[in-house]
Amino acid sequence: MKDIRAKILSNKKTGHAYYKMVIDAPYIARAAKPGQFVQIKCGENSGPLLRRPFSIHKVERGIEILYEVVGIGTRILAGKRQGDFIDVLGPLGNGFSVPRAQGLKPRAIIIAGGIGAAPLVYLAEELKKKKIKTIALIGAKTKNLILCEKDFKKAGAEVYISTDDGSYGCHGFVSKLFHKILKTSESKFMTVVYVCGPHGMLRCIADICKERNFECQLSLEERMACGIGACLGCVVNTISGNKLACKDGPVFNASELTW
Amino acid sequence: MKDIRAKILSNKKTGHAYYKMVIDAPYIARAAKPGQFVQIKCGENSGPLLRRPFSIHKVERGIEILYEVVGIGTRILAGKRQGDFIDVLGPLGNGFSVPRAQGLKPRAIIIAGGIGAAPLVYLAEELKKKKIKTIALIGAKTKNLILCEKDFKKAGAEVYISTDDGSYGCHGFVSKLFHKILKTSESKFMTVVYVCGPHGMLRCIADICKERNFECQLSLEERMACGIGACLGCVVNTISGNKLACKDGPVFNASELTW
Amino acid sequence: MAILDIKIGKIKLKNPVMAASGTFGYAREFEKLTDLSLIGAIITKTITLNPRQGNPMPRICETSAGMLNAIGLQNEGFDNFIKEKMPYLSRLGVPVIISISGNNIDEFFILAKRLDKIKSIAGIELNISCPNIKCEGLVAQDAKETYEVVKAVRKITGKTVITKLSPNVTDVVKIAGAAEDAGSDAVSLVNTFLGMAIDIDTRKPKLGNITGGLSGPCIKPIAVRMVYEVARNIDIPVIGIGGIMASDDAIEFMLAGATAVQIGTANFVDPGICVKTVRGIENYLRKHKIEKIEDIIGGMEQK
Amino acid sequence: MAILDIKIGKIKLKNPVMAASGTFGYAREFEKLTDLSLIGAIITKTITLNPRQGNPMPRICETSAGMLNAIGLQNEGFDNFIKEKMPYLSRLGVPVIISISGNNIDEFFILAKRLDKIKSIAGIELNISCPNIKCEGLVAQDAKETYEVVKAVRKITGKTVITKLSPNVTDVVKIAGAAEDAGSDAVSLVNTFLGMAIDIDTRKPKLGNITGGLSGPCIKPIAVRMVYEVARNIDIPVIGIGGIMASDDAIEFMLAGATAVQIGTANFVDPGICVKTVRGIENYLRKHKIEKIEDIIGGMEQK
Ligand SMILES: Cc1cc2nc3c(=O)[nH]c(=O)nc-3n(C[C@H](O)[C@H](O)[C@H](O)COP(=O)(O)OP(=O)(O)OC[C@H]3O[C@@H](n4cnc5c(N)ncnc54)[C@H](O)[C@@H]3O)c2cc1C
Ligand SMILES: Cc1cc2nc3c(=O)[nH]c(=O)nc-3n(C[C@H](O)[C@H](O)[C@H](O)COP(=O)(O)OP(=O)(O)OC[C@H]3O[C@@H](n4cnc5c(N)ncnc54)[C@H](O)[C@@H]3O)c2cc1C
Ligand SMILES: Cc1cc2nc3c(=O)[nH]c(=O)nc-3n(C[C@H](O)[C@H](O)[C@H](O)COP(=O)(O)O)c2cc1C
Ligand SMILES: Cc1cc2nc3c(=O)[nH]c(=O)nc-3n(C[C@H](O)[C@H](O)[C@H](O)COP(=O)(O)O)c2cc1C
Ligand code: FES
Ligand code: FES
Repeated sequence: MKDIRAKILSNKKTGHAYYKMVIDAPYIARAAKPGQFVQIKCGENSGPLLRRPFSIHKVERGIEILYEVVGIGTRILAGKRQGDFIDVLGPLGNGFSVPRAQGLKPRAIIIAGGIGAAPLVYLAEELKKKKIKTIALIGAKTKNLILCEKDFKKAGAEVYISTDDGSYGCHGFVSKLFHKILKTSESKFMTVVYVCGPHGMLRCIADICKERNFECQLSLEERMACGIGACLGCVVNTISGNKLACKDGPVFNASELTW
Repeated sequence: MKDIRAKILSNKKTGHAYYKMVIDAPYIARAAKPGQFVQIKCGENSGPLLRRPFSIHKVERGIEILYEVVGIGTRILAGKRQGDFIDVLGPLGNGFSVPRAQGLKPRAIIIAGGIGAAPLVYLAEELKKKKIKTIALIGAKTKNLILCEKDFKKAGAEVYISTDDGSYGCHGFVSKLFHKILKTSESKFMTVVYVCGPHGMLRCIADICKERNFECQLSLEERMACGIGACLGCVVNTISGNKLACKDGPVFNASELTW
Repeated sequence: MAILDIKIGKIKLKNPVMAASGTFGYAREFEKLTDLSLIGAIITKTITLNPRQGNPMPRICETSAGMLNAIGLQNEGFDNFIKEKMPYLSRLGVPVIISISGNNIDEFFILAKRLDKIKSIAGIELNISCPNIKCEGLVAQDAKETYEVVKAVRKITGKTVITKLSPNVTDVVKIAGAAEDAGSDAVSLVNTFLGMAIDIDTRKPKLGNITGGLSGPCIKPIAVRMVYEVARNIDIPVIGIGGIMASDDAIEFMLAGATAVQIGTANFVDPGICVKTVRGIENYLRKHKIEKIEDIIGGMEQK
Repeated sequence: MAILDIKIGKIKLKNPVMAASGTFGYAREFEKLTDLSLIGAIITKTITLNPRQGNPMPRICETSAGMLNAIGLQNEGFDNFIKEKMPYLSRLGVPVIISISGNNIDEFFILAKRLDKIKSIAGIELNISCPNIKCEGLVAQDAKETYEVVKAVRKITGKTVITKLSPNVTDVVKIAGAAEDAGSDAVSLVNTFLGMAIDIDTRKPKLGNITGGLSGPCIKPIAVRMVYEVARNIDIPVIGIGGIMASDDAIEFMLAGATAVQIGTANFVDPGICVKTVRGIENYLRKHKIEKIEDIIGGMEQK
C-alpha cells in the first residue's frame, strides 16, 4: 500500500455512460490483486474533500479504473486529461480469493451488475491465468449499459448477457439469468460465485448460492473516508461482529454477512 | 448591469506572468465604460465561493480581461479553455471620467503599476477617440513584467517605461519617472492623471498631483464580496464618509480620500 | 402547479424563500439583476436607531466554502432609512421585513414602536445575534435577555415579529423557547458563527475587527441540525438560514422542520439565486408529486 | 535548523504536530504510508471501559469542505486495547496519548487509574466532547461537570492530562477555565460540531445516527477563534484542532495561541499529512528567520 502521485496515461469515455482511466502506477500494478481498490483524490485545490474509492479494473500498462459519473468527484475525474497527475492510494482491501481445487475441479461464475463489472474483469484475467473455467454473467438496465463483454471474452470466459428491458441478451434481471445458467450447466464442478453490483442484486445472488451451497464472494460498496481502516466509517455487520469494508473487505463471503 | 453566462473566446498567457481572456458578452461590451469592472465566478461546482473582480481591459470582440495568477480563483481561471462558459456580472462601478476642456486643453497622464495597466488600456482607447493627448507611464519590477506597451502605443499614447531594477526604460519607481516627465513636458495643458497600481504607488502619485494641483483619478482595489453595493464589505474612507469601492468606485478622486 | 404559499405570523408569503438581512442591501441593489416581485419576502440590512460607521477594513475574507464578515452593522440609522430606503421598498409589492438591532432594550423598543406605524412594513426581524458588535456576549446567547427584548417589542407592535437566533450557543432550543414564550411569531436561525482568520505572512488578522461572522455552505450542516432541534421543540414557525446555495439546500432545511428559508451569502455569488431557488422548489414538488409546500415541512423520515 | 520542540505537561514533543483521536486509528494503519517516528505525538482512537459497537451505518457523509461522522466511539474496550494495540504503540518511540471516554465519572476514573500504570503511555486525553453518543448534553458543555471529570482523573494520575473541549458551547473559555482549575495540563480544541444532513430524495438523514460531528476545513475559522479566545484567558497550553489541511493552517492556529496542533480529517485525505505539516512549519520558520517554534505561539499582531 502506497500513496502515489501518478500520471494519467489516458482517460476516455467508454460506451454510453462510463469512463476508463489508465494510471501510471507501477507499484500498485505490481502489488494489486483482483478485488482490491484504490482511493483517488479527485480534485486538487478545490473539489471534494475526501478521496473516492475505485476498484482496480485491469492491470496492464498501469492500473485501469472503470467508472461512472454520479457526482462531483467522478465529474471532476472525467474532466482530467492525459498527462495530468492524481494522487492514488493503493492497493487497498483484501481482494477475491481464487478457488483452489479440492476434490472437484473448481469453476467460477462471475456475475456483474452495471458498474459492478469493474473489479470482475481483473478477476477473470487472473482466473484465466490459473486456468479455471469461468462463466461471466453481465447484467444492466439496457443494451448500451452492458459493460466489458469483450474483456470477459478475452479473458476466456463464457459470457451471457441480460438486460432489464430485454434490449440485449436475456430479458430480466441477471439473477434470472443465473438461475437459467445453473439449470443448463453441468454440476460436476466446485462452483465459486463472484458478484459485484447493486445491493438488491447481491442479496438475491447470495440467496441462490446459499440454496445451492455455492461459495459466494461479494464485493461491497460502502461510503468510505480513509480507505485504510482508520476512521471506522465503513462498517459491515458480520456474524463475527463489525468488520470494515475497506480493510477486511471489500470482498466478503456471503455466509459471513448478517445483512 | 447584467449577470451573463458567457462563452470564453480565448484565454492565453501573455508575456511572462499574465493572462488575457476574451469573453463573449456583447451586452457588457456595449454598456461598459473605462474603469468599470466585472465579477467573475471562477469555479463551477467547486472552487472559491465568491466571485472575483476584474477590470475591463478592452472592448473588442467581446470584453477582455488581463489578469495575474495570485491565488485559487485566478489559477482556476487560467485553466479555462476557449469554448468554456463562465458567469460574468457587469459592468460594475463608476469608471473614469474623461476630462472636458475648460479654458486650457486637457491632457491625460496615465500611470500604470504592474497589473494596474489592465483598466488603463481601455481608458487610453477612449481618450484617443476623444482626441485627448495622452502620455502613458508604465512601471513594473522588471522588464518582462512590463504590460501593454504596444496597446498604449496603439491607442496613440506617448509611452514611457520604468522598471524597479532598471532592466528596461527608466531605473526606479514609476513615480520617479512621473517627476521626470513633468519636468520636461510643457504645462500649457489642463492635466488629469489616471492611476492604477499598488497602494504605495497610488499614494505617492496622489501626493505629487496634489502639489501640482492636477486632478488625480485612482482606481482602488478592495476585497469584494457582492460587487454591487449590497454587502458593505468594500468600504473606502472619504471626506464625505464611507463610500463603496464597488459602487461609488472603484475610481475615486484622490482629493476625496482620507487614506 | 404546486402551492407554495406559507404564513409566518400575519405575513402571507407566496413562497418560502426570503432574502436574508445584510446580504440583499435594501433590495434596490438587485433590481436590475432579478425579478424582486418573485421573492417570498425581503429582509433589509439591519438598521439601528442611530447611524453606525461599522468596522474598520478589511471587512470580508473568504474561507473554505464560506466567508467571514465583520461589517459591524454599518447603516444610516432609522431616520435616513425611512427617508431614503422606505419609499422604494414600499412600492415593491413584496412583504418587506425590517431587521433591527439595538444596544439595549430601549433602542429595540423605540425602533419597533416607530416601525409599527409604517403600514407598508410586513414585519420586524430582531437581530439579537450579530457577532460583529463589540459588547459582552450577544442577547441571543442568553435566554433571559432574549425573553426581555422580545417581550418589549411584542408589547409595542402587532406586526409580525421574527427573532433571529445565534448559533454560538450551547442550547439553541432554550433560546428559541424564550423567544416563543415572549410572544415572537417566529424564529429565524442561524445568524453567523463567530470566527476568525490570520494571514500567516503578515501575522495580522484578516479582518480589521479580528473576529467576524462565518457564513456560506460550510455552516449548513450545523444550521440544519439547529433548525431540526428547534422545530421539534417549539410551536411557532422556524425560518432556516445558513449556507443555502440552491433549492436542494432550501428543501433540506424544510425537511428538517423549517417553514421558510432565508438566503444570505449566495446572493453575492448569484444575484438571481432567490428566484432560482423558488423555481427549484417548484420542480422538486412536481417531481415528487407533492401538492403543497407545507407537506414537506418537517418531512424528514426517521428510519 | 529551527527548534521545533514544545512541551505539553510532562510530555516533550519533538514538534507540535499530533495526529487527532479517531482519525489515526491506533497508528498501525498508517505505518506503511508515513514515517510515524516523525510525528510529534499520536492520540489514539477514544477507548471506553467496555467495548462499544458504535452507531448504525451510514456513519459518514461529505459536506461542503467538510464531513460529518457518527462513528459512535466504536472500540474494543480497555482490555482488548491493552492486549492488541498497546504492544505496537509502545514500540513506536513517539509519545502516545490515549484518548478515553466514559459514561460517568467512575468510568473516566477507572480508565485513568489503569492507564496510569502503563509506563509507555505519555498522557491521557479526556474526550468529554464526542457528540456521537446518545445522552443529555456533553460533559464539555457544562463547566461543573468538566471540572469534576478532570478533577477525578487528576487525582489518580500523575501523567499528563489533556482535556478535549467541545465547540458546541456558548462560552468555551469558561469550560477551558474549569479544566484548568481542575488541574488539566492542557486543553485541546475543538472536537467536532454537531451537525446533520438530509437526502432530499429519500427524505432520510444521511447518517444512521441522524446527527453527527462536523470536521474539516469548513470549521477552521470557528476553531481558530475559539483557540484565540481560550489561549488569552488560561495559562495552560492550548492544542489547536479543526480543519488543518496543511502547515499554513497549523501555523495559523499557533499564531492564534496554540502551543501545538492536532490533525484530524486531513489524515484521511493524505496519510502523510502530519509529517508534511512538520516540514511545512520548518520551512515557514526558515523563511521568516524564526529560530524557535515557541516564538510564533500567540504571535498574531493586533493591528
Ligand atoms: C470499494 C469500492 C469500490 C468502488 N469501485 C468503483 C468503480 O470501480 N467504479 C465506479 O464507478 N464506482 C466505484 N465505486 C463507487 C464510487 O466510489 C462512487 O461512485 C464515488 O465515490 C462517487 O463519488 P462522487 O463524488 O462522484 O459522488 P458523490 O457526489 O459523492 O455522490 C453521488 C452519489 O453517488 C453515490 N455514492 C457516492 N459514494 C459512494 C460509495 N462509496 N459507494 C456507493 N455509492 C456511492 C451516492 O448515491 C451519492 O448520492 C466503488 C466504491 C467502493 C466503496
Ligand atoms: C475593482 C477591481 C478590479 C480588479 N481588476 C483586476 C484585473 O484587471 N486584473 C487582475 O489580475 N486583478 C484585478 N483585481 C484583483 C483581483 O480581483 C484579485 O487578484 C483576485 O480576486 C484574486 O483572486 P484569487 O482567488 O486568485 O486569490 P485569493 O486566493 O483570493 O488571494 C490571493 C492573494 O491575492 C490578493 N487579493 C485577493 N483578492 C484581492 C482583491 N480584491 N484586491 C486585491 N488583492 C487581492 C491577496 O493579497 C491574497 O492574499 C481587481 C480587483 C478589484 C477590486
Ligand atoms: C456580509 C454579511 C452581512 C450580514 N449582515 C447581517 C445583518 O445586518 N443582520 C443580520 O441579521 N444578519 C446579517 N448577516 C447574516 C445573514 O443574514 C445570515 O444569517 C448568515 O449569513 C447565514 O446565512 P448564509 O450562510 O446563507 O449567508 C450578514 C451576513 C453577511 C455575509
Ligand atoms: C471519523 C472521525 C472520528 C473521530 N473520532 C474521535 C474520537 O474517537 N475521539 C475524539 O476525541 N475525537 C474524534 N474525532 C474528532 C477529531 O479528533 C477532531 O477533533 C475533529 O475531527 C476536528 O479536527 P479536523 O477538522 O482536523 O478533523 C473524530 C473525527 C472524525 C472525522
Ligand atoms: S473507510 Fe475508514 S475505516 Fe474503512
Ligand atoms: S463588494 Fe459588496 S458592497 Fe462592495
